[in-house]
Amino acid sequence: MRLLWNRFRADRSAVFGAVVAGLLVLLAITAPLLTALEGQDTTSFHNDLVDSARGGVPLGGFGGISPQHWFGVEPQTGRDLFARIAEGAQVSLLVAICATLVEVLLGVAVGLLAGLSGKLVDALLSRVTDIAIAFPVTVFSLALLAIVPETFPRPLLVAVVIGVFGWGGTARITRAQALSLRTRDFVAAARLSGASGWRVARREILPGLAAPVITYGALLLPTNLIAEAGLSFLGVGVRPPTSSWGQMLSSATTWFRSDPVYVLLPAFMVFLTVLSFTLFGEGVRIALDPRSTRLSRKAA
Amino acid sequence: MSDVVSVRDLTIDFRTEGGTLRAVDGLSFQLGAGRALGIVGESGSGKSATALALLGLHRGTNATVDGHVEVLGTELNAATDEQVRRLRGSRIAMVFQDPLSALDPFFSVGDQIAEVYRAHTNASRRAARARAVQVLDRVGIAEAARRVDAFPHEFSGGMRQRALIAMALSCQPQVLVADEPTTALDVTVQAQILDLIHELRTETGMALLLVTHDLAVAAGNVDEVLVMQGGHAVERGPAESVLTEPSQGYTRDLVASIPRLDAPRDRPARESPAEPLMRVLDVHQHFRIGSRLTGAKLHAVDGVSLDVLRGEALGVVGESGSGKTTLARMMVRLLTPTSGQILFEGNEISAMPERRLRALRGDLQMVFQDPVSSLNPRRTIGDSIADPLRVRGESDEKVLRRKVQQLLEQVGLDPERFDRYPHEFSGGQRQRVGIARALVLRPKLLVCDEPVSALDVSTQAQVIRLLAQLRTEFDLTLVFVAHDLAVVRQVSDRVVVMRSGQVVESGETDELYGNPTHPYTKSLLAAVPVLDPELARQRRAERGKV
Amino acid sequence: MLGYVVRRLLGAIAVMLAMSAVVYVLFYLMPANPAQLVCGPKTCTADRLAMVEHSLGLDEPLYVQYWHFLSGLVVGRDFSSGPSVLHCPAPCLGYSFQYTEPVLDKILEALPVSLSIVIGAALLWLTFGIGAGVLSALRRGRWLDHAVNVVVLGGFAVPAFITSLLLLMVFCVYLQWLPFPSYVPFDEDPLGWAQNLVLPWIVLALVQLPPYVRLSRSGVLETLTEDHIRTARAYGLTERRVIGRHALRGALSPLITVAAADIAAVLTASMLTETAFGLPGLGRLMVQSVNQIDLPMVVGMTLLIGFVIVLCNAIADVLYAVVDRRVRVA
Amino acid sequence: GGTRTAGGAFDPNTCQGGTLRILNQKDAGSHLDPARLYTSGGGNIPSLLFRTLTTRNRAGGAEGAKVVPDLATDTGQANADATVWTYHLRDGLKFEDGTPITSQDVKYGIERSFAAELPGGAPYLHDWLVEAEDYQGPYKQPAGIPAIETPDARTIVFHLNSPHGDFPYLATATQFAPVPKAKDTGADYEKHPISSGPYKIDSYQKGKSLTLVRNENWSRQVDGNRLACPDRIEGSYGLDAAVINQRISTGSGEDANAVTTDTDLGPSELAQLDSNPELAKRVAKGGFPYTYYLAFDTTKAPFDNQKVREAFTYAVDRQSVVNAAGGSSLAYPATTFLPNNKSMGYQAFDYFPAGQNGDPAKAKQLLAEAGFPNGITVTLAHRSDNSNGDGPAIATAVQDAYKKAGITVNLQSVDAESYPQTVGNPATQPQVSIQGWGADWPSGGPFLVPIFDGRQYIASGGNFNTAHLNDPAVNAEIDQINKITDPAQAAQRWGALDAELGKKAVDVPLYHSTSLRLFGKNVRNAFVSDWTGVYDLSAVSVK
Ligand SMILES: Nc1ncnc2c1ncn2[C@@H]1O[C@H](COP(=O)(O)OP(=O)(O)OP(=O)(O)O)[C@@H](O)[C@H]1O
Ligand SMILES: Nc1ncnc2c1ncn2[C@@H]1O[C@H](COP(=O)(O)OP(=O)(O)OP(=O)(O)O)[C@@H](O)[C@H]1O
Ligand SMILES: [Mg+2]
Ligand SMILES: [Mg+2]
Ligand code: NI
Repeated sequence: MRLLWNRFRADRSAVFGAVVAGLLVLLAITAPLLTALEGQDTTSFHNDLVDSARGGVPLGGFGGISPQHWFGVEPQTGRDLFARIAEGAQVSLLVAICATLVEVLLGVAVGLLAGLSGKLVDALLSRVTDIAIAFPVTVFSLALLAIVPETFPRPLLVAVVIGVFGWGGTARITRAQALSLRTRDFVAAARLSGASGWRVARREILPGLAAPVITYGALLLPTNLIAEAGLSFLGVGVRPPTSSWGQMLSSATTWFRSDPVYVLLPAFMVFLTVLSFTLFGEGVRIALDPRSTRLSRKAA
Repeated sequence: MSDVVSVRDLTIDFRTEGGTLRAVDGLSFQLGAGRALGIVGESGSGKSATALALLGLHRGTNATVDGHVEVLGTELNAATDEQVRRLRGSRIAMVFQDPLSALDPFFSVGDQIAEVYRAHTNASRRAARARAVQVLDRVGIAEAARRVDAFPHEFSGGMRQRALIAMALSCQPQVLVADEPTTALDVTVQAQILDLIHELRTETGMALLLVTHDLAVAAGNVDEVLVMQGGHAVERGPAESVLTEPSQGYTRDLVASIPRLDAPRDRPARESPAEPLMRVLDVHQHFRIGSRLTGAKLHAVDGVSLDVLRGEALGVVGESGSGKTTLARMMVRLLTPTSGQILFEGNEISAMPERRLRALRGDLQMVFQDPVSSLNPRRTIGDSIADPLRVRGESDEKVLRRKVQQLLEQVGLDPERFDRYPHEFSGGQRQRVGIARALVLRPKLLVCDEPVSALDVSTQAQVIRLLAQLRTEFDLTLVFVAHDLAVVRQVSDRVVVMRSGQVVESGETDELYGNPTHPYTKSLLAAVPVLDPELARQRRAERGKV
Repeated sequence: MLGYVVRRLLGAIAVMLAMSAVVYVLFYLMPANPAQLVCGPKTCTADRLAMVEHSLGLDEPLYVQYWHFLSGLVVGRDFSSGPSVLHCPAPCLGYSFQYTEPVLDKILEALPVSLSIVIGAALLWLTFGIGAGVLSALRRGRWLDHAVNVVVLGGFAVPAFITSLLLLMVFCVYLQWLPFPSYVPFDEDPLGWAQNLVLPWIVLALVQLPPYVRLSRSGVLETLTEDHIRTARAYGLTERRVIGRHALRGALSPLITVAAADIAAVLTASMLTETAFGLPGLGRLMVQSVNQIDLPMVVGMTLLIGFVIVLCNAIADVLYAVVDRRVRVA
Repeated sequence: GGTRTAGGAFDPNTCQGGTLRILNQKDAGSHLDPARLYTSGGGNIPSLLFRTLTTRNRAGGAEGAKVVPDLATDTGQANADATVWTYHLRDGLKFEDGTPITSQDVKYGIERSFAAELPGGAPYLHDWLVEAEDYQGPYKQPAGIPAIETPDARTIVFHLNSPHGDFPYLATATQFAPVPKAKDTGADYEKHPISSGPYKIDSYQKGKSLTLVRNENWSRQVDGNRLACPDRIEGSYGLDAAVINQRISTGSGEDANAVTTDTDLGPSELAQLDSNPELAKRVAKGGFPYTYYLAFDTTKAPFDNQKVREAFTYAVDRQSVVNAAGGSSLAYPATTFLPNNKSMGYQAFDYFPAGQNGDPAKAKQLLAEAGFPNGITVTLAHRSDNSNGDGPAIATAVQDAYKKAGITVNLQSVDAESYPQTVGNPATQPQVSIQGWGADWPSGGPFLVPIFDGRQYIASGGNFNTAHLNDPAVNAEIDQINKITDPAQAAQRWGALDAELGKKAVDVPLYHSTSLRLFGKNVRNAFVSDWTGVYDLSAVSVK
């Protein structure tokens, strides 16, 4: 563990990624606190801060940025943008991280099972994976989000829905990797020691999956962040008045000429998340690989 | 000056994150036109690094080359990239160790040869292709005109090595650098390739720099030998004198550790008659190749019967693809035989379900050929060795650690390296780890599938000594698979010879080696390189006649 | 080869059937009633709704509806249109509630648009993705490598609907270099076709780019360490040839599989792009059909997607075997 | 009001020529079949193809809210109690193929709209015609509907089961367009409906494009309403709203001839209007009569309590609502149910004056009086998207305002497609919901009757009387007004009824929408009438 940390620490861009990602998570966690500090909240309308006759553009420059409203206000409603960005961090990160977790867990489970079982199970699971990949997510999401009762917490549901339809890629990668790993002699050696299939999967195959899965997962995270936006766009994402970056982005399309700040803020947040998590994931992947020679042990 | 290659004070440093590593340290030598120089030495002694330096292949890598390397009048360290490029392939060519990976799998063999030819001449496509056919034909590829469009994977290892030599020949270079050109090949094929190089050399008069860790290979093919150790030249002189009467201690050790067909064997006489520990009765292993519909089958093991007697060491030899590994894997039931029976201590195990088999697993263990693939790169070696114990319910980490460390000591490893990862070990050390893992459950039968073929001679000798020692220590019955007849002879009491999935001959070791009956066994024995250059010449002449 | 084709076909059929069944069940569970939508916003009394349901066959149990659908695939179906009976010939995917046209016709109409978008975009993202990947591999650890990383991620992070509008603004409004995209069939006016589609291509390519950059980067890095590259260098091939011919070939062949899967998926997943540019492709058709609960349409498109996915995978397999001769299609 | 023209003087006699381009988000009506279209006054694009017995007057402002004869020679002759309506067709009417248009064709067109295969049209005929409930259309019952008589080829008589002075308005609907029986292909008819109007279909790809060319068998001699200036009309559907506005405002190339029939200005154009007079000149402002309101079931607690309903009315912040609806250019606050249209009988009133931003104090006080001193919690249903004006934007505006009055609002988002179903079925009707109601013709009748007439309450679904109001006095007044055939007189009474209903606070009017449409640089005569609220395609010219 310590070794891992040392390795990781030596990678400057990974540390940058980790720090930014950490700050984003911190922003999400302390959103209510920071908003209170600003003296605003996420839902209050400010009719006096927007120009009703001009469609509701914020009054004042740069989207209405002022000491009271650090990031300006939302067009039409005049709601505080800082508060909404911070709350959006909460929702978007929760959704994206949970969805990615669901995808990775499901994908690894199915991929492992397919890769390590007999031909029949493999063929069956591979077809199921094909379907999962092929299935038009919109159809599923719209249908499912409509079916599930209103009482189920929405962000969680959105995460699950995205996750449940996005595991195909991970499963495929896992399966391929498992297929290649299982021909290695160390797997044969483990079998010779009398280890059960489950033990072999857990102790011999699983560690070898970390690298490709983490790399892929780091790409999934931003994809999910944007998928949440897509669902918001279709009206089945997180429910208003709760904000999410995706929702802000999709409602921002019409504003990008008259209030560019409104578009740039969430876009920048998404960019930051994508960048930081990709770098972070890459760093973890490298650090996890004992062969990486970033930091050689002089004591050896 | 008639030296085609002249090296003075060559120093090669590799920059790694752990600091600089000096691979070659102040090396000097000359190679005269038409002469052959052998560079020998153990793994890591800097042989390859030196060879690569002759073609300037360290340019643009993490290596720093100091000193003077002059090839055919060009000072490589001062030359421009373009000058070096022109030199490569046309005037000095190189043949690499692994014919499997040295050719680009995506292009046909002819394509690759023609490409090289065109890189150095103004030849048209057509002419280049003709040249490719010509050189392929020259290196003995049958029906070269047809095979010129074949892809590397459609060639056998020997053919691939020939193709690579053909590529080297295409521009008629004056110097050929061959870095372990035959290490990956069977003895019979090795002999053919070495003969070919020899023939070409006498024909074209090119100088040869032969890098090898196999002193016997050097013996028959070079005029002069340079022995390297730790980046230094230890000894240098005519092949005859260096190999037959080495002056340096290191060279003497090296020569001594070479397994020889003619070395005396001091095996303790077995108390006979021993009852069989394992009986293999007419087993077959068929692999399906191609689709289910076309249904072609490969009989990898085709009706093998043999007994493994309790306490003995049984050698299994045969060339690549003869079914040795497949047989070995069936014996430990990593593979289920297609048909036939395997009895272990009287129990039929060939069709035993995995669950019941688990109880027996501890008695049947295996050491694998490839030390790289047989250890999980992401787990520490201690973890890997302790695993079989954990499976058997031992959960006290302290006990595990103690046991494993004890075992590490027994196989000659530093017990403190318990927490290290495989990549931090050398090939020989890794193989020791593999042996430790196989022994941790105190098996009755240990099947070693080419445990030393990936190792250099001195390490090989160590591992073989280790196995012999452990055999008595652990009261082991050993099945020892190898393609190297000399190694098998050293280790085993009895030997079976395999070919195309079948046993062609078997018998007591001394008897079989002294008096082979099957022609295949004879040809195998004839192809083994010998250390005496004079004898090697004789052998070559005999082979030439056949 | 024959066995391969047969197995692939069977696989395709299995996948398609499973997908259509799932869609049927999902839509059955959805609260919205397609008949209600067809019936109209203000006009639907209960008995009128029942009539519409009957005429659409929605009053039958789920399994009967599904059975009709399956048999329609094999023998075709007849639909009442009022005065006459409409016949939907053999591979009948159904009759759209909303378009009152056979589903297959609608799909075949939208297909060229989607194909045009996807093919062009794929060319872009493949060339640029691979180009950037190779470049950053050759300059690994230097600023160019990082720059490529940031730019690619940036393009990825901004959602397609925003990039589309931005590009429209710049190229169609301010610079007026390009017409506002609308679909012009290739065989009518190849140049117009390209001019109209260039922006959608760019947008879609930006979204697809990152995996290709990464894969080709790591692929090149990996192949460069391989022995045959050293051989190529040792035989005096120019660096351009070494990289351009030998390193690339090995690094890129695994991308074939990825690209095939992506192209198949994007064919219907490009709805954001299609919507933003108002192009009548499959993605938009899909969203519209889902929104209008046009069940036959959705099922038909799902089947198509299943087919395309399996087809693309098969093509990738064959192509892979052609590029890498060690692999045999089996 | 209406913007007259842009550029030089418009002369109807020289306006012909050129190609008009329509840039739309959606197809013109989901089905281009006169039986299936649900339009107000015959629609904008459909009206280019389908002539009806009567039609809306093609004139700007209030004049445009009048009914004028189209196929018929007058707007209809009623009997004394307005239950029998007789029409005579003009001379020289022809379909696009040259066959003459007869009263049978009109009758057949109406009968088709009863077929289950062709659903979607307006419901009125079904309810109004004598013994029409069981009629299932000409395919199942070729004998036809007895309530419509065609004594000769030019006369058609309608028998209604109750008085409907509004009938001439109804006769503007596309169901009153003639359909030649020989050309009827049922559900397929929409692919090429036979034109009776100034244009015929050249090509039509549903949801994608529509090209209209001149109908040679139409002329201004037989049609006094449509100018039909462009020679050709090309429509593209499926465009993004922002793109449409951008294209028309930029107006490069062919876009100079462009109009839209379904896209209002977006924020980026609104923001430019002040600084760009050229653009401001090309905006047509109007309002299709439409009202958004909060609906609740007045028979259930707590909304059976007038005080609670009043509190909900006081608490609403209409400025927030208007902003959420797109700002003061696209919406204006509503205190009445009827929109501000003279023809509908609008009378200004505000019985619960709360100013622009609501009166939370008053609301709190009323709630306390009603027995909710600690506030109240309700669930507000809204459509899941904003495109219909009853989506989350409005809901969150209401929610925020109500918070100040101690009303806690839980939002319930209902998926867009099932929203009308959910709200229209008393079994699933949400506690409070955002509703919108528009005019099928510019009269108080279709605006007030479905919402407030107790006999219109439908327990089985498809109900619009969400208040479950069944006030005998209201019902009686409706019956009385229905007998009036003079629009002006009827309007007066409808307005009074609206005011009466307002006092009961059976709903909370939120806002009325207005429309603000751009038209291309070359487009002339883009006037706006009070009926449609948008410019009329049959009148515009690109020359
Ligand atoms: N690219 C490299 N980076 C770092 N160290 C290297 C590199 N290449 C070789 N070395 C190190 O340099 C030393 C000499 O290597 P070299 O390959 O010349 O040995 P060798 O004599 O050819 O051994 P073998 O018989 O195993 O091929 C070894 O210790 C090796 O680990
Ligand atoms: N899993 C498998 N599927 C198909 N063919 C196989 C499989 N394993 C081995 N073979 C084939 O069976 C034959 C025997 O292989 P085996 O590995 O037993 O040979 P070997 O004697 O161990 O050779 P080597 O000396 O190269 O290790 C070879 O032709 C090989 O290609
Ligand atoms: Mg070497
Ligand atoms: Mg083997
Ligand atoms: Ni056999």
